[in-house]
Amino acid sequence: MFNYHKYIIIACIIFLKGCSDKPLNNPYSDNLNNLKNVYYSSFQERPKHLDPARSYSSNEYAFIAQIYEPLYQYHYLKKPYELIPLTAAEMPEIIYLDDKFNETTLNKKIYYTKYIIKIKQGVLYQDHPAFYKKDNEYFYHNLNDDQLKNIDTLKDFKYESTRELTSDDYIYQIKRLADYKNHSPISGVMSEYIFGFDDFKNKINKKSELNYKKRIKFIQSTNIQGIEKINKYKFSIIIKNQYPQFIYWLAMPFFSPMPWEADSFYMQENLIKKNITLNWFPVGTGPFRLIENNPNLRMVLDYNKNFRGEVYPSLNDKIIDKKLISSNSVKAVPFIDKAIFSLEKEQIPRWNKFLQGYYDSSGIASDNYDQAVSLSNSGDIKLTEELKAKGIHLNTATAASTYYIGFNMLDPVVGGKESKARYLRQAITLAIDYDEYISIFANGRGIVAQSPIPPGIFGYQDGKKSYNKTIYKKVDNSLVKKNIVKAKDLLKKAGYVNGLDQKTGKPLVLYFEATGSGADTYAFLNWLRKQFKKIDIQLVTRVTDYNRFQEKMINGTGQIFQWGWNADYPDPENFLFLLYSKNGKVKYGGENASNYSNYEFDKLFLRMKNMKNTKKRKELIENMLTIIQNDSPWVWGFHPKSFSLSHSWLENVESNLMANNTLKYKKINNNIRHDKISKWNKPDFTLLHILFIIFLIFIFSVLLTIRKKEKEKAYD
Amino acid sequence: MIKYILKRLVYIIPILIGVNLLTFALFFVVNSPDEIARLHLGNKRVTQEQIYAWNEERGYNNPLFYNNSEKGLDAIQKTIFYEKSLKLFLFDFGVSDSGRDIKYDIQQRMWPSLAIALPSLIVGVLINITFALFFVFFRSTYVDYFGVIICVALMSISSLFYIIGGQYLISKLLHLVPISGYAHGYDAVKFLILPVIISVIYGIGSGTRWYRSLFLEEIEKDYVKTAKSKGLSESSVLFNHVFKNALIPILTGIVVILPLLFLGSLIVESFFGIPGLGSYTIDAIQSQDFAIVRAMVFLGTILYIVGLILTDISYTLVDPRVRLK
Amino acid sequence: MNKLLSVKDLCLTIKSKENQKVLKNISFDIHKSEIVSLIGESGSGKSLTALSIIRLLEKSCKIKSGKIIFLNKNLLSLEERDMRDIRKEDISMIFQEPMRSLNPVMSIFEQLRESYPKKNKIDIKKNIISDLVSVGINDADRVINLYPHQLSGGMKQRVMIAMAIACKPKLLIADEPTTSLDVTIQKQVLDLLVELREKLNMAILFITHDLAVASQVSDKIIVLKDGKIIEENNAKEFFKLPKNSYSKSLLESSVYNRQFFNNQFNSENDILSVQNLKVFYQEKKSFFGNNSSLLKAVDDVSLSIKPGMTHAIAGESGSGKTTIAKAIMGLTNITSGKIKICDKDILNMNNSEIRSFRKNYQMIFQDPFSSLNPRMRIGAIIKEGLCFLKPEIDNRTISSILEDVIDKVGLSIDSLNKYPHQFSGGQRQRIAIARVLVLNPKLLICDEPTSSLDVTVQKQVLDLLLNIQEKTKISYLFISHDIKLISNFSDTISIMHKGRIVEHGITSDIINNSKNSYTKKLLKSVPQIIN
Amino acid sequence: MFVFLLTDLFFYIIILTLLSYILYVRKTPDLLETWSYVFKNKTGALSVLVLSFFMIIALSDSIHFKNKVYDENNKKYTYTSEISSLLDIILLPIHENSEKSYSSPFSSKLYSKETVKIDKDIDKRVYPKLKYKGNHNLYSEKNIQNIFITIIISFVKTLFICFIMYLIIFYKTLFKNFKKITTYFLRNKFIYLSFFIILLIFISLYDLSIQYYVLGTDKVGEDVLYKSIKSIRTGILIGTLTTIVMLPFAIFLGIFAGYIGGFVDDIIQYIYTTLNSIPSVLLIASAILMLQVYMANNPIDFENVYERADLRLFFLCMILGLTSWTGLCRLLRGESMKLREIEYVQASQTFGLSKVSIIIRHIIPNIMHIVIITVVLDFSALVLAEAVLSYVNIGVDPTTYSWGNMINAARLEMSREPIVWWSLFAAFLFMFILVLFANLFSDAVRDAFDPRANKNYE
Repeated sequence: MFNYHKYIIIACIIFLKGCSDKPLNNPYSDNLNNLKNVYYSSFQERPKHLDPARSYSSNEYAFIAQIYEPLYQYHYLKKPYELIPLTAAEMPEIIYLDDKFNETTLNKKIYYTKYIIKIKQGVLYQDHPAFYKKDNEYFYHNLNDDQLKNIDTLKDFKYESTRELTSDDYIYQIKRLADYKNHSPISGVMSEYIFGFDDFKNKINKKSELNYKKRIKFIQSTNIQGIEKINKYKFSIIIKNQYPQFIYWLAMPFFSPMPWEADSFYMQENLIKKNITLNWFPVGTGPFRLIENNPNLRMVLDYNKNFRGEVYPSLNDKIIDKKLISSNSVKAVPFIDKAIFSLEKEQIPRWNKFLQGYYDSSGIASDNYDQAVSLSNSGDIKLTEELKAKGIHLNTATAASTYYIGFNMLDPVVGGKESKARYLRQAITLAIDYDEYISIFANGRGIVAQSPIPPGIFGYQDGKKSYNKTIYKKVDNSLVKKNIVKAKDLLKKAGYVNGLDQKTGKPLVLYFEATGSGADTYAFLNWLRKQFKKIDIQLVTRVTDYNRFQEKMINGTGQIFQWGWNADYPDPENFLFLLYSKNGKVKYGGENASNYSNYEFDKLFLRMKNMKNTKKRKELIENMLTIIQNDSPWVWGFHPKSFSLSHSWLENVESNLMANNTLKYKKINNNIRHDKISKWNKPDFTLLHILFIIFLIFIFSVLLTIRKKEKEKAYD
Repeated sequence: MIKYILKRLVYIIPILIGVNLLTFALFFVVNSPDEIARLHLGNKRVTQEQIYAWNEERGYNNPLFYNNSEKGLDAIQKTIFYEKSLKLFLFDFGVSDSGRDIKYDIQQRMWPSLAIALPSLIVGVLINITFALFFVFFRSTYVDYFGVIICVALMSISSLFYIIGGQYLISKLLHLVPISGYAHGYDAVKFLILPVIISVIYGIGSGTRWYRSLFLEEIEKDYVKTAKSKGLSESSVLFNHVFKNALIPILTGIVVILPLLFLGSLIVESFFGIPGLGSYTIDAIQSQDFAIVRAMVFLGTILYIVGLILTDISYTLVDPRVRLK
Repeated sequence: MNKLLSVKDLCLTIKSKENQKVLKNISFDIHKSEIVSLIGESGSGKSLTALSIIRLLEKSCKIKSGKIIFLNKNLLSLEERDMRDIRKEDISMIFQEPMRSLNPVMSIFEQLRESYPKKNKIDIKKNIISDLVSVGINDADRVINLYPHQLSGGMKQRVMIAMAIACKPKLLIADEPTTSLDVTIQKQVLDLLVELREKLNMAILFITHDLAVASQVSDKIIVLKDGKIIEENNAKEFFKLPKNSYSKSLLESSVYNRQFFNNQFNSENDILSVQNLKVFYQEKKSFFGNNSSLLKAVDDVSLSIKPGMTHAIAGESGSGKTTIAKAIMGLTNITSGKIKICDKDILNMNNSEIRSFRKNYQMIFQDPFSSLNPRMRIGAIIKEGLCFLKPEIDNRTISSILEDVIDKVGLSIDSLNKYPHQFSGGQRQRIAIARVLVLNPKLLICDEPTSSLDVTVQKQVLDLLLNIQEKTKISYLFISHDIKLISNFSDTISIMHKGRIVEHGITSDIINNSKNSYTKKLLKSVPQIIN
Repeated sequence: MFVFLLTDLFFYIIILTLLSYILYVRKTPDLLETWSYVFKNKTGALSVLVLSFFMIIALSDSIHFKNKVYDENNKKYTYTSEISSLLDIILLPIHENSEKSYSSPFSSKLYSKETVKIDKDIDKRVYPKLKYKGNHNLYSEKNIQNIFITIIISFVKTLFICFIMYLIIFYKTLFKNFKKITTYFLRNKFIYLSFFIILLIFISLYDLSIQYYVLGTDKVGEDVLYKSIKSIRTGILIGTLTTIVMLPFAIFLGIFAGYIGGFVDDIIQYIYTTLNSIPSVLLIASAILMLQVYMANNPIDFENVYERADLRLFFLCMILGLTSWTGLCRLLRGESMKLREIEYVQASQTFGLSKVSIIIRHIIPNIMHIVIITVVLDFSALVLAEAVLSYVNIGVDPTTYSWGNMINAARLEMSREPIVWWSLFAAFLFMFILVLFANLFSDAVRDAFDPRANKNYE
């Protein structure tokens, strides 16, 4: 037996040696100590496109906004949101033109508006093989196989170079928007606005047979009428009649510069085979460059050493003759050298990793909310004690977006102009208790909507003196929702008594189109059925996948549905156009999913559209809102509040929902991070020890029984 | 031998054709290309012309089987069936609906899958065999009896519980390993420990039971009696005689799934955020990326059949009784 | 002569059979270099006795009392490890089924080697080869590298013996060592054992159900009947006049003597005539149909039976006896040849004809355990053919027919609605007979109907067949490997070898003075009781 | 007014077949003997008991009515499209009203703090009391007592019920040979004891959950216990319906391939190899998608949420069945090949029986044991599979009560702090019990039916 003992004891010693106190659960391959000045975060689904002409979703902007620089950006700190120049040298000079393209003034009829844009000089692109020239020949522009031999990703190209940003690049990008091969989601919208965009589109679409080189040549050579290059740093855009919101478009990544070299580099067949495309490896002038793109695992942004530098804005910045002057110019952004975004599909790991300190900041899923924050009655939000103890900051902001339950106005039951249906809709609007919804499903991260327009946007009804009269009433100057009784007699008016149609005597059954993804679906649908039950309406929920849902919306076969809208730019127009009849989904394939149409509303909309944010405009909006609130084509849902938590070592965290390019402002205090992480993640070995003991017991039992068997006799 | 393998390889072809037709039917009956396009172009401001462009780019605008507009060979070749299904036979998986080259992705994602599957297989088999031998050693005693019941209990727990529980206990409470993530090279180890452990534990129940029954079956056999009558000890009978025989089904059982390891495991991978083919498939299913799913089905089929062939070969290697004709 | 091993009042119980004793006070002695035969029918506890000597009993068997003294050691009270040494050196055993008792995945060398004391590889190899030669395997150095499945049954048994005698044991236990072998091989093996006994002067405990075999080898006979020794006697006297009645009956039934002969060859035309029947098998074609060698199961066989006669086909296993039967019954495809029954060529009948004609010729199968559907009542089983081949009969008559047939084969009426598993082998075979009798066929093919039965039962079944033949002038085609049995049972006989008939004629002629060498060999190797 | 959902009908069919099989067994001694092995084996007997309890619940949950409402102005009752099952009616006191959100087992308060106005302008964060149940403070003496008392009462109830049953069974021989009965009871005391315990558990759970949320409440304040009980039906349906779908394929194709052989064999082999070689998840996924299209395209056929969910469940079973028949088919093919050579089949060939009648009379009865074994084995596997499929969102309809959906939801709850463990636990518990006993049962069955299985436990 003794020889066994020896081995076991040795094993024990080795085993116990293995236990120590340094964290074992660091989810990065790098060692904790050299996480110097690196920002860690996560992304939930891999971005589909990183081509600025194409990408149109926040999870994609999270990356490209750091790399590409459009002409203008939102001021990081200022609320309400305000645009400031980014690569543009100053805010655009706006000239109004009449039908003969002669300059005119606001009080006359305006046919065209001209934006003259001046860009900064000496702005350089990131280093990129596309720019590398060898004796005046682009070295990588017609790659042969031995050049490609051991090239797997962009890093493998030996030579890189850069060049200065010119106005051509912007023009080229605008042309790309027109090219259907790039599937730009806004090419449709732009052809409404930019003068000559449409003709160019037709021209280019005819040229589908050209090979890519010729194509690029073609794009460069042919012009869009409305766009004119004035000089290397100056160009102008002419848009049809008047559209003040256009400036916001210019702040979106669609209008970032695109060097033609990049296009002609990435268009090469043999690169596409290796998944090296413009869609995956951006070329920009921004503070960061994408050095690792593995959307299955992680995306790594690195400091772009060609970046011209920018100063950290402050609230007492003022714009003197259209130039941003920062109060103190020492704070040159970006502060961090590197940002690592890891793919994190599952809720649980993401939240836990944040708590363990391996993510520097995190949005809160509604279900982590109890852990994170506590709501005091006055609506302002505090962190729970334990998170405070961890030194975690919370910053909140109401997103410029709205979630609503829409009625399909083409539907015979809930739709239509006649009062019967309207009463029904109003009743439902009363029945559905979005306060409860927010507290259950969003855990209070949101505020009940009075109208489509969210807070922070001009024309928002704060509920103090202007509010939704159909749903709320004032009781000693606090808003109170009208009760179910009201809803029921609205139903009576509509001709339904406790859920039965008076004419047919049949029970009233409504259908709700839901997209059945996510774990919460069941809970939500259940809740919704309860809401309708309150006024004895039976709700049938039809769960389908997203593109079935889309199809229904387009054919107008849906009846009731939930949808949301994120603002493209902070202007009421961008919300109210969701109810403009010319945007009807079924008729015009627009975004007006409930196919609402009201002559009055449309008229007011067209007037309101092109106005500046004046008193007059405010009134118009008020009137429009009263119209729709009475018709209630939507159940006014809620405007989500976005919370984000960040650890104590992350500095300069401001919530600004319009600005996407905020990474450059972030700042890391590495020492604190290192200490806290190692404090929070002490490994615990007790379980292993227990297992080990059990293992020993096994061994011994076997040995003992072997001996017993050896001694066995034949007798019973 | 060679002849046999060749014959089997020929035998694959009709099966592949069958599979191909089946999946093709499934996928192009289900959703019309327009819907796919709409799904992939995102949900804001999608116009009909974009959809058209998208379809054209991916060749979904062709007719399914026969193209009247073309003549000659093109009539066949300019069809979705030719483009999307037949080309698979040349391992030309084409471009995924989100625009990436599938073959490349598969090559990239294969290895992480293997990195989990292989260790879990090996460790699993070793552990199962140990336990099985342990029970066989205590056969027809209460140890064995309760051992079996415990196995059944382990079998009766859904894999999801193992994963969720494991993550919660090991990573969250004990801080022993990262909760999820992956890195290439040697750093991968710390990410693989937990998934491997979990998939091993998940396998223990059924595996141990199966091996146990194999061993018992062998122990009943006559040659065991012969061996004992030679005066061999219990253990040497167990290892030299029983084990050798029981190993045949075990080995071949392993061989058959060996190629399929490349496909990875769907649930584990997506829970632990490991960029393998398993999570690739799940994503494809959830985003209805048919190009990928088609490719995976095809790959799966081939690997499955390769597995079968390997099994036959492995039989000839481990079992002197079997000779291939 | 001094005692080598003596068993004293050995009692043994089996758990599964609610602890009833299966061995009751067994006691006997074995002297040095003596061959003791343990005789008894299946389930009499022969093997259990043997196994409890070498202590390889199942866990469910419990030894209650008794001693087994071997060289003044009580084996039963030894510790396992000491017992192991005994097995290594002094006692070894060979088993009934050589196919299953060799490890299929180990080469002969590896298996033999274990039974030698640890030495270096080379001279172990030498020993092994020499031993193999001594058990009559001449190309030993080739054989040791082979695997069991590559050897014939006889070879395997030889290897087993070599394995057993490797350690020069003092006692060799041979449990039915020849039962699964053909007679010719059987003879060789028996001779070998005797020879080895001389050479190594070891004692042999020889277990068998076949008296003849026992009489060939043994010095002493012990008869077991359900766990009791009913006679212990030295061989000569035993075979002269056994004391006990049971042993008498055993003796009688093992030499089967037919009561009467009706050798008058009536000149009616044949009831069955087979002309140059050929049955060749292609190995199963694979999916792509590769050409493969064809196996000549039956090669140009002709035979004929007159009504009321019994024709026998004798031959070793794999000689194609059963194939003929199947060919006649249409259970296998015929390559060429003619089969006439009552002068009707059954091969070119259409289905309906053959269906109506089938009732004239029927078959009894070898294994009564697999020839009755376990899920059907006896009544249904017997009825099956009747209902199908004689649909005209109505139910009442059917039931009456059933009753008298079941009585004819000597079973009680109530067994009609029992299930097969409630009957013993002999009874099942009776049922099988009943099943065909109801059709009262003119020709009955019996494929080894008795070979899986104990001798006493065997006798009863054969008697039954005979007096059926007496009553209804039915004729038999009787297939068996047991030439001894046939010689007393059939009128005419054909000897088959490798698919061909090597000799045929009237039984007595063939038995007494055969021309053919193979037949001679066959006859010679048949064990006869010496007295 | 009764409503028959598709799955209900099929479930009735299953129950009927089950009963008829039992009758058949009672008539055929040899089957009776093999089955008696199952019951001799303690675990076997216990598992049969438990499973039958589950079965009863599932059955009572498969009897559906339409709800009534009173219509004033037409002065008559009309039926809503709301459907509820017998079980719902039995469990009405448990689930009729629901809280606002989470609350932990036996708790008297909600799980998360809320702000309540104490008066005009002072407000405080407290755990609000539950509206309907658990109106005691858990950790007070009083409450522990109360729970204890409830259990005692239900114990008495159980005793009473058992006594009634006893009377019903033995009313004839009640007083005559009392001794015999007692001995009889003593002989199978194990089974009767376990029956008693199970009954006790059920009744006391029922009594408790009238006063408490025994397993807490979920996100929308629904009783988790009720949810998990409702899920039993789904689990069992998936386990059984699927086999119903797959059996015809497996049995007939398998036998034809094995018995008739030749070209037929080649074709059938080809079919199942092809089906086999497709990874089943993908097959299922695409099939479910197809189903969704169908539903999206003609919504009229699916008047209410129940029928929709039901249909989806049904299709899921169909699909699972279609993908899972190959294994059994292969087994049966092999077996019937063996049987083709066996002597009693040949015997009846010598009688010139036609192939069909041989298959019916001889082959099918003698492969049934394999079928039974596989069916029982598959059952548990299928119940487990449901959970995984729901995780991939290709399982049952999100509105159906199913353990898969519960787990799926629980994934989020696990990352709360303090964590909401009970829905996961409840799903785990119920699933575990069902699958565990299903497995034990299948073991017992295999030991009984499979000649090669080793019957020598202890």
